[in-house]
Amino acid sequence: MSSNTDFEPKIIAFVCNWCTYAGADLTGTSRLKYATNVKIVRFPCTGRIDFLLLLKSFAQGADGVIVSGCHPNDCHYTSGNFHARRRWIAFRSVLDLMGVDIRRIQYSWVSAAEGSKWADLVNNTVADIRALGPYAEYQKVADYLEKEGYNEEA
Amino acid sequence: MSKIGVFICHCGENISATVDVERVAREIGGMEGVAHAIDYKYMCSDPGQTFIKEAVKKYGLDGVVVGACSPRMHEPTFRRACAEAGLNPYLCEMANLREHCSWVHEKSEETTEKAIDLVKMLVEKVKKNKPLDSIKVPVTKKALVIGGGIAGIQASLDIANTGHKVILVERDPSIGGHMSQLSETFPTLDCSQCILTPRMVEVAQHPNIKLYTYAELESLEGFIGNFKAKIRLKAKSVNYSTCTGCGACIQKCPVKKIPSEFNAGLGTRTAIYVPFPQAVPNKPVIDRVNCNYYKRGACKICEKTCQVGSIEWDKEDEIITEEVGAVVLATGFDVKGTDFFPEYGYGQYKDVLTGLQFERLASASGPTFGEIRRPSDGAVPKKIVFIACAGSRDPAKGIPYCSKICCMYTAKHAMLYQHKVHDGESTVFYMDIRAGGKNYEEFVRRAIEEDTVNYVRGRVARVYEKNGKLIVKGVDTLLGGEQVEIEADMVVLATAGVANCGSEQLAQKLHVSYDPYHFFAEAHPKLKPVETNTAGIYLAGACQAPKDIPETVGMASGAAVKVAALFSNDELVREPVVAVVNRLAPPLYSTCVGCFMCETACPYNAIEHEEIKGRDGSLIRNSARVNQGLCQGCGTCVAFCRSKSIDIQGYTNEQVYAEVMSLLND
Amino acid sequence: MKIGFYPGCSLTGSSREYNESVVAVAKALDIELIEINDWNCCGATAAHAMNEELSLSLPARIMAMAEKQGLTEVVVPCAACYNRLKVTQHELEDDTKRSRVIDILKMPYQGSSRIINVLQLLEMYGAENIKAKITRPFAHKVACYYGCLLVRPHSILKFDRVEDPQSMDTMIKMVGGTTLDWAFKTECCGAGFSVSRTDLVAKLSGNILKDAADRGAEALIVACPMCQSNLDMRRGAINKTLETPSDIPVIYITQAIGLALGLSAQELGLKRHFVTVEL
Amino acid sequence: MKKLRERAAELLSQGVVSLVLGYEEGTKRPRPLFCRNSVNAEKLIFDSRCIHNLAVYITKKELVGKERFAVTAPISTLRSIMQLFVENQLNEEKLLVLTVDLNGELREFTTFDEIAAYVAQFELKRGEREQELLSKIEGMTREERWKFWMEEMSHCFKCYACRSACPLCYCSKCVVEVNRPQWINPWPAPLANMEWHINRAMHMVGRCTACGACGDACPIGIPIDLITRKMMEDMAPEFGYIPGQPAKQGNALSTWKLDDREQFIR
Repeated sequence: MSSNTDFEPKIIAFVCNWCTYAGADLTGTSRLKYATNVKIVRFPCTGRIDFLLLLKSFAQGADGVIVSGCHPNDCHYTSGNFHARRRWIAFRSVLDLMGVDIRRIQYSWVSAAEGSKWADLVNNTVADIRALGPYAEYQKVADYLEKEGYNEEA
Repeated sequence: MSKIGVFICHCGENISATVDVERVAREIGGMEGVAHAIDYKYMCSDPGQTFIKEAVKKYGLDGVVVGACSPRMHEPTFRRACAEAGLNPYLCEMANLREHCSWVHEKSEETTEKAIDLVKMLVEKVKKNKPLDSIKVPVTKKALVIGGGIAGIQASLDIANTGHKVILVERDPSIGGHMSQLSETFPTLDCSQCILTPRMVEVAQHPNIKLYTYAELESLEGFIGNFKAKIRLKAKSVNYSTCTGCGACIQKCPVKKIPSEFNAGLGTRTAIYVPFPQAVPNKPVIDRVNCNYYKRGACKICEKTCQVGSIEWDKEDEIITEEVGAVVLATGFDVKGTDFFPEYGYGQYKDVLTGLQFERLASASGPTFGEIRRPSDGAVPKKIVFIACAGSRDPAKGIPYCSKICCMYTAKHAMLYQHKVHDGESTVFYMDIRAGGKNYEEFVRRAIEEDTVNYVRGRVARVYEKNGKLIVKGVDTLLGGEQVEIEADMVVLATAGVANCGSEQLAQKLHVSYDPYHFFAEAHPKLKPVETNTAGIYLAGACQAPKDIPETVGMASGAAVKVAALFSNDELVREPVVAVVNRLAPPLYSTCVGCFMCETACPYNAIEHEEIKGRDGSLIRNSARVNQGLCQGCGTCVAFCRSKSIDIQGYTNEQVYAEVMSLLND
Repeated sequence: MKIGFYPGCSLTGSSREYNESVVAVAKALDIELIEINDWNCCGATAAHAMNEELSLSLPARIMAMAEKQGLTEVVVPCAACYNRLKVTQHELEDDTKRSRVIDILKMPYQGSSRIINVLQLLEMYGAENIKAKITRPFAHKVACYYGCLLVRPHSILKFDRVEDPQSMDTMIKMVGGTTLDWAFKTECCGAGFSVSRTDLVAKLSGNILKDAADRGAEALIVACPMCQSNLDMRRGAINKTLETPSDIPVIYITQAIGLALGLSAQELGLKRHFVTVEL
Repeated sequence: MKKLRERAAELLSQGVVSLVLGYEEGTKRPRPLFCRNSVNAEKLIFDSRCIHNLAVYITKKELVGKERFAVTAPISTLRSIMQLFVENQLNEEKLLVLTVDLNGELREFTTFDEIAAYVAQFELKRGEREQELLSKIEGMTREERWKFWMEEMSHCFKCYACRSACPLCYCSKCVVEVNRPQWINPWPAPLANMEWHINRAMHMVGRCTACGACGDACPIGIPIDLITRKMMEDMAPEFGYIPGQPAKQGNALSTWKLDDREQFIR
């Protein structure tokens, strides 16, 4: 683990527009600081977040992923987060069965009022992923042949 | 190849202080498909917007990315600018360089690199954006106001006076709310009833207002401009069209010992009752929980008394449906009871009161006709202690916020007490005196200086009863932490203002957000204080946070203007962020195979079955179709679709895929 | 009915009568108390303020010993010990603290034993039995004094109401007594200054006694050796602070119950008090 | 078996159905028989070796909605048929389902409810092979599982036989054929293989009835049926359904409960 001190994890956050995106906005308005490693992709709702996007993130070199939306009962669309929660239960189970490292996906509920929770979530996740090290295991698989294919396509 | 224009904002120094904006513009300018990239001090300013408009024309841009603040702030601004320059507004996206980057990171290489990545991500997204047309929906020009306190009354009157219909729903048998319970109001000490009741009557008589008392919202479906509200009219057991409101039934009702809600439990009422003499409507309802007939099957004295035969024993709750275009939430607040305070006796001491109970004691229409008397023995208290911040500003009690009105009403209570009991002695224990407001500070000074109220800065640790007195043990923190012990005859707790009971359930029915204390959440703490995150639903008064009467009335008028503005057009333009099921050329017609998983997933019942038929009329396949009027654009269906046959405009699979890829492909 | 038993040092020294009455009442109610082997001090005295690791390790060892003996429930009559054990159990829910303490103890600790005080013991396992076995109703008007350690901090102990507890009152009413509604149930008796500032102890304990006396209490009922010794042993000093000297006896809840069950003053250790008990 | 042949011949000759989908003897094991006349009905067999899941054919556009046909279905096929009903893929009026019960009696079903009542008697259990392999996998650490599957997947050459054999893979355009964006590359490569199988498992959550057809179809014997089977077993208690008993209450993934587990959510 000592070799990971220089390692800057790449983390993508998939968040819903109404709660977590707004919560992260509040983190900004409150001028709370957090690590630069996380980049946010905005979705209308956690219900929109396709599990394939999470897989593609790891394939493309992400070391960790954050998925966050509204707390139960707070969904702007009533139940998108409940659907998402179920999908995540199943997805975690599939990944774990296949031996994918599910510690690298951090799920969370961050409301529009929880600016400081967002900062903590980012900082904690960055620390966790840093401790886990780069997700070389998955990226090694991704690099094989896949690069060729990608270039061809491009 | 795309021709995308990128505009990086300094936001004064808000972004440029930590992000090297020039480098961002330079590097993005080198990206494939980017035709033009600049940075400027204030992109949202008039000259800033002009830069965008000119660039759209000059370079023939087919996409715009503005790297500035949160899209939740200025997306509409920049999209409008693009539209004015002739570019489809949905080809404009924002990269959040302020809230998600410059404000949360220190100035560093990494911060600038993150900013570049964020802009890149949106450039890649915009490349996949498609021009979209706004969806136009008709607006039902009728408003629903929930809650008939001063906020609901004011909002209803203001909307009604613009010429639009209003439906006002009140849970209790009368409108009036907490304001009708108050004795006098700060800072002028004018009688609350005197200023409120004329407005209550105006509501009842207004041709544009339909009042439903003793009614609650059952459910709300639909969306801005097109809500469908189901309202439960609770059975009053009295026929209002024949009842004359003579009150004979009330006189004769044998069940007389029910604690009166209006008097905050200090007085009693009958089972058939009008909450207070000035009630609107001034006709009784039967409280079925306490009525002898409903409890035991016998009595019916009121029926015998009623000369017009208005009692309806078998009346059942009725549910009506109203179509409305906007909703104003004005459900108000509640105060904690004395039983919330273990240290002040768990509510077991009769002479420990809440501020609201003291209002009733001080009110001329109250149980003691305005004389301050102890509930326990009816004696006039000679020594009275007021405890401010009872529960409020106390994280240990789960109420870290300031209830805002207590400092003022406590000063008023002490003043009223001194006016009524000339030889009385009053003490106020306070944490800070918060008297911000026109003539407020002067009012408190008057209490202290003219009415000689003894203000002690400190907390009260304990109140207990001994020999008919209430022993108040506190501390005076201004005099070196001296312990203070007062033998009082009455203690009044300025208990915390909290969200009204049922507010959480109501919020969930309406799909509006609420804060950790169950107060409804405004869309923006400063700039959108009366809107909620749900379009078409507005807030008025203390259901958003504790507030005093002037502020409540101001907010109610604000909400009314929002509703009037919405109703000023026949059609409402909606964002085209909706789901679409693909349609293809024959023989495929659509890749949708009609498993209808999306149908169970949709929270809005927006998925319809469509039979795709060939030229000969034979059924080719069943496919899903989205009702664009009902779809709210959550996209849950999209993530469920195995064959990717359904997609959501504005967040298409191609767009989000491109975003994710751009973040990782170096 | 078998249950673990941690007497602690007070019960073997200054509060022997508490021990005697707990054991006698348990026996009368067919509860078998199994003393924890080789138990040690809970650290209630100085340790908990001076050294965090020590303050957690001492009670943790007691509970680890209990676990080793397979005791799933342990009754701790002394309120101070009860408080220390409960607080430690709570603190050790934290993984880092727990592993540190296990490291110090060199023994496994799960935190699985349930720690209960005497009132809980009587409530859970004795109530029905007590009702059936009352031979001499405890027909006295008494003031139940809980002190601070039994109910605070409420967030951890989760026992009874913090400002106006009721469990002892319920128990006394069950054996035929009447209880005062009074204000000093959880006021401080001054035990923290028991040695260093006896003048303060006298004043604080005096306030308690005075209110009980004013309201006509025949006795004070306690469940804490510290409270008992302050109110009883220091009565001389206390009386100097009071206008009217008080001769109200201070007895343990187990003694009151024991009397109702017909146990003798001798068995219950009632002769050991400084203020004569004639009930 | 005799009764089945007689009934099939009867159905065909009377014109009740125009096709009976069943099994006949093959070179090594029984193979599907598309029986369109009563003479051919003599070839029909039905025994424990008939495991080919014929439900895979009944959603084909050549059959669906055009004619009324019968299908002979052992218990695993019945489960697939039920799930297809749940997913609105079948028309009760155009389908007749035949099976032979444990007593050798011929049973006929025309509705979902009739099948459901019959299938309810049978509990879905792991077979010896599944038990052995799954307990081996369950005993592995995460790293071992990853290695195990990577090794297995490295043989996959993306023939998509698993997809073709599965009665529930009836999409007219599979996600690997979607190219805007190209979520999963269609050719064989370690990543594309892994993504395909994870994707297949996710698409099967709450739907798979563990007929095992995908595993049987795999030409190189990757135990891919275990992935969807294990998911079915694990998710059933989680989402409150009975494995192998599809119910018309909406798909497990597109419904939810307020108290769904969420301790993994921070």
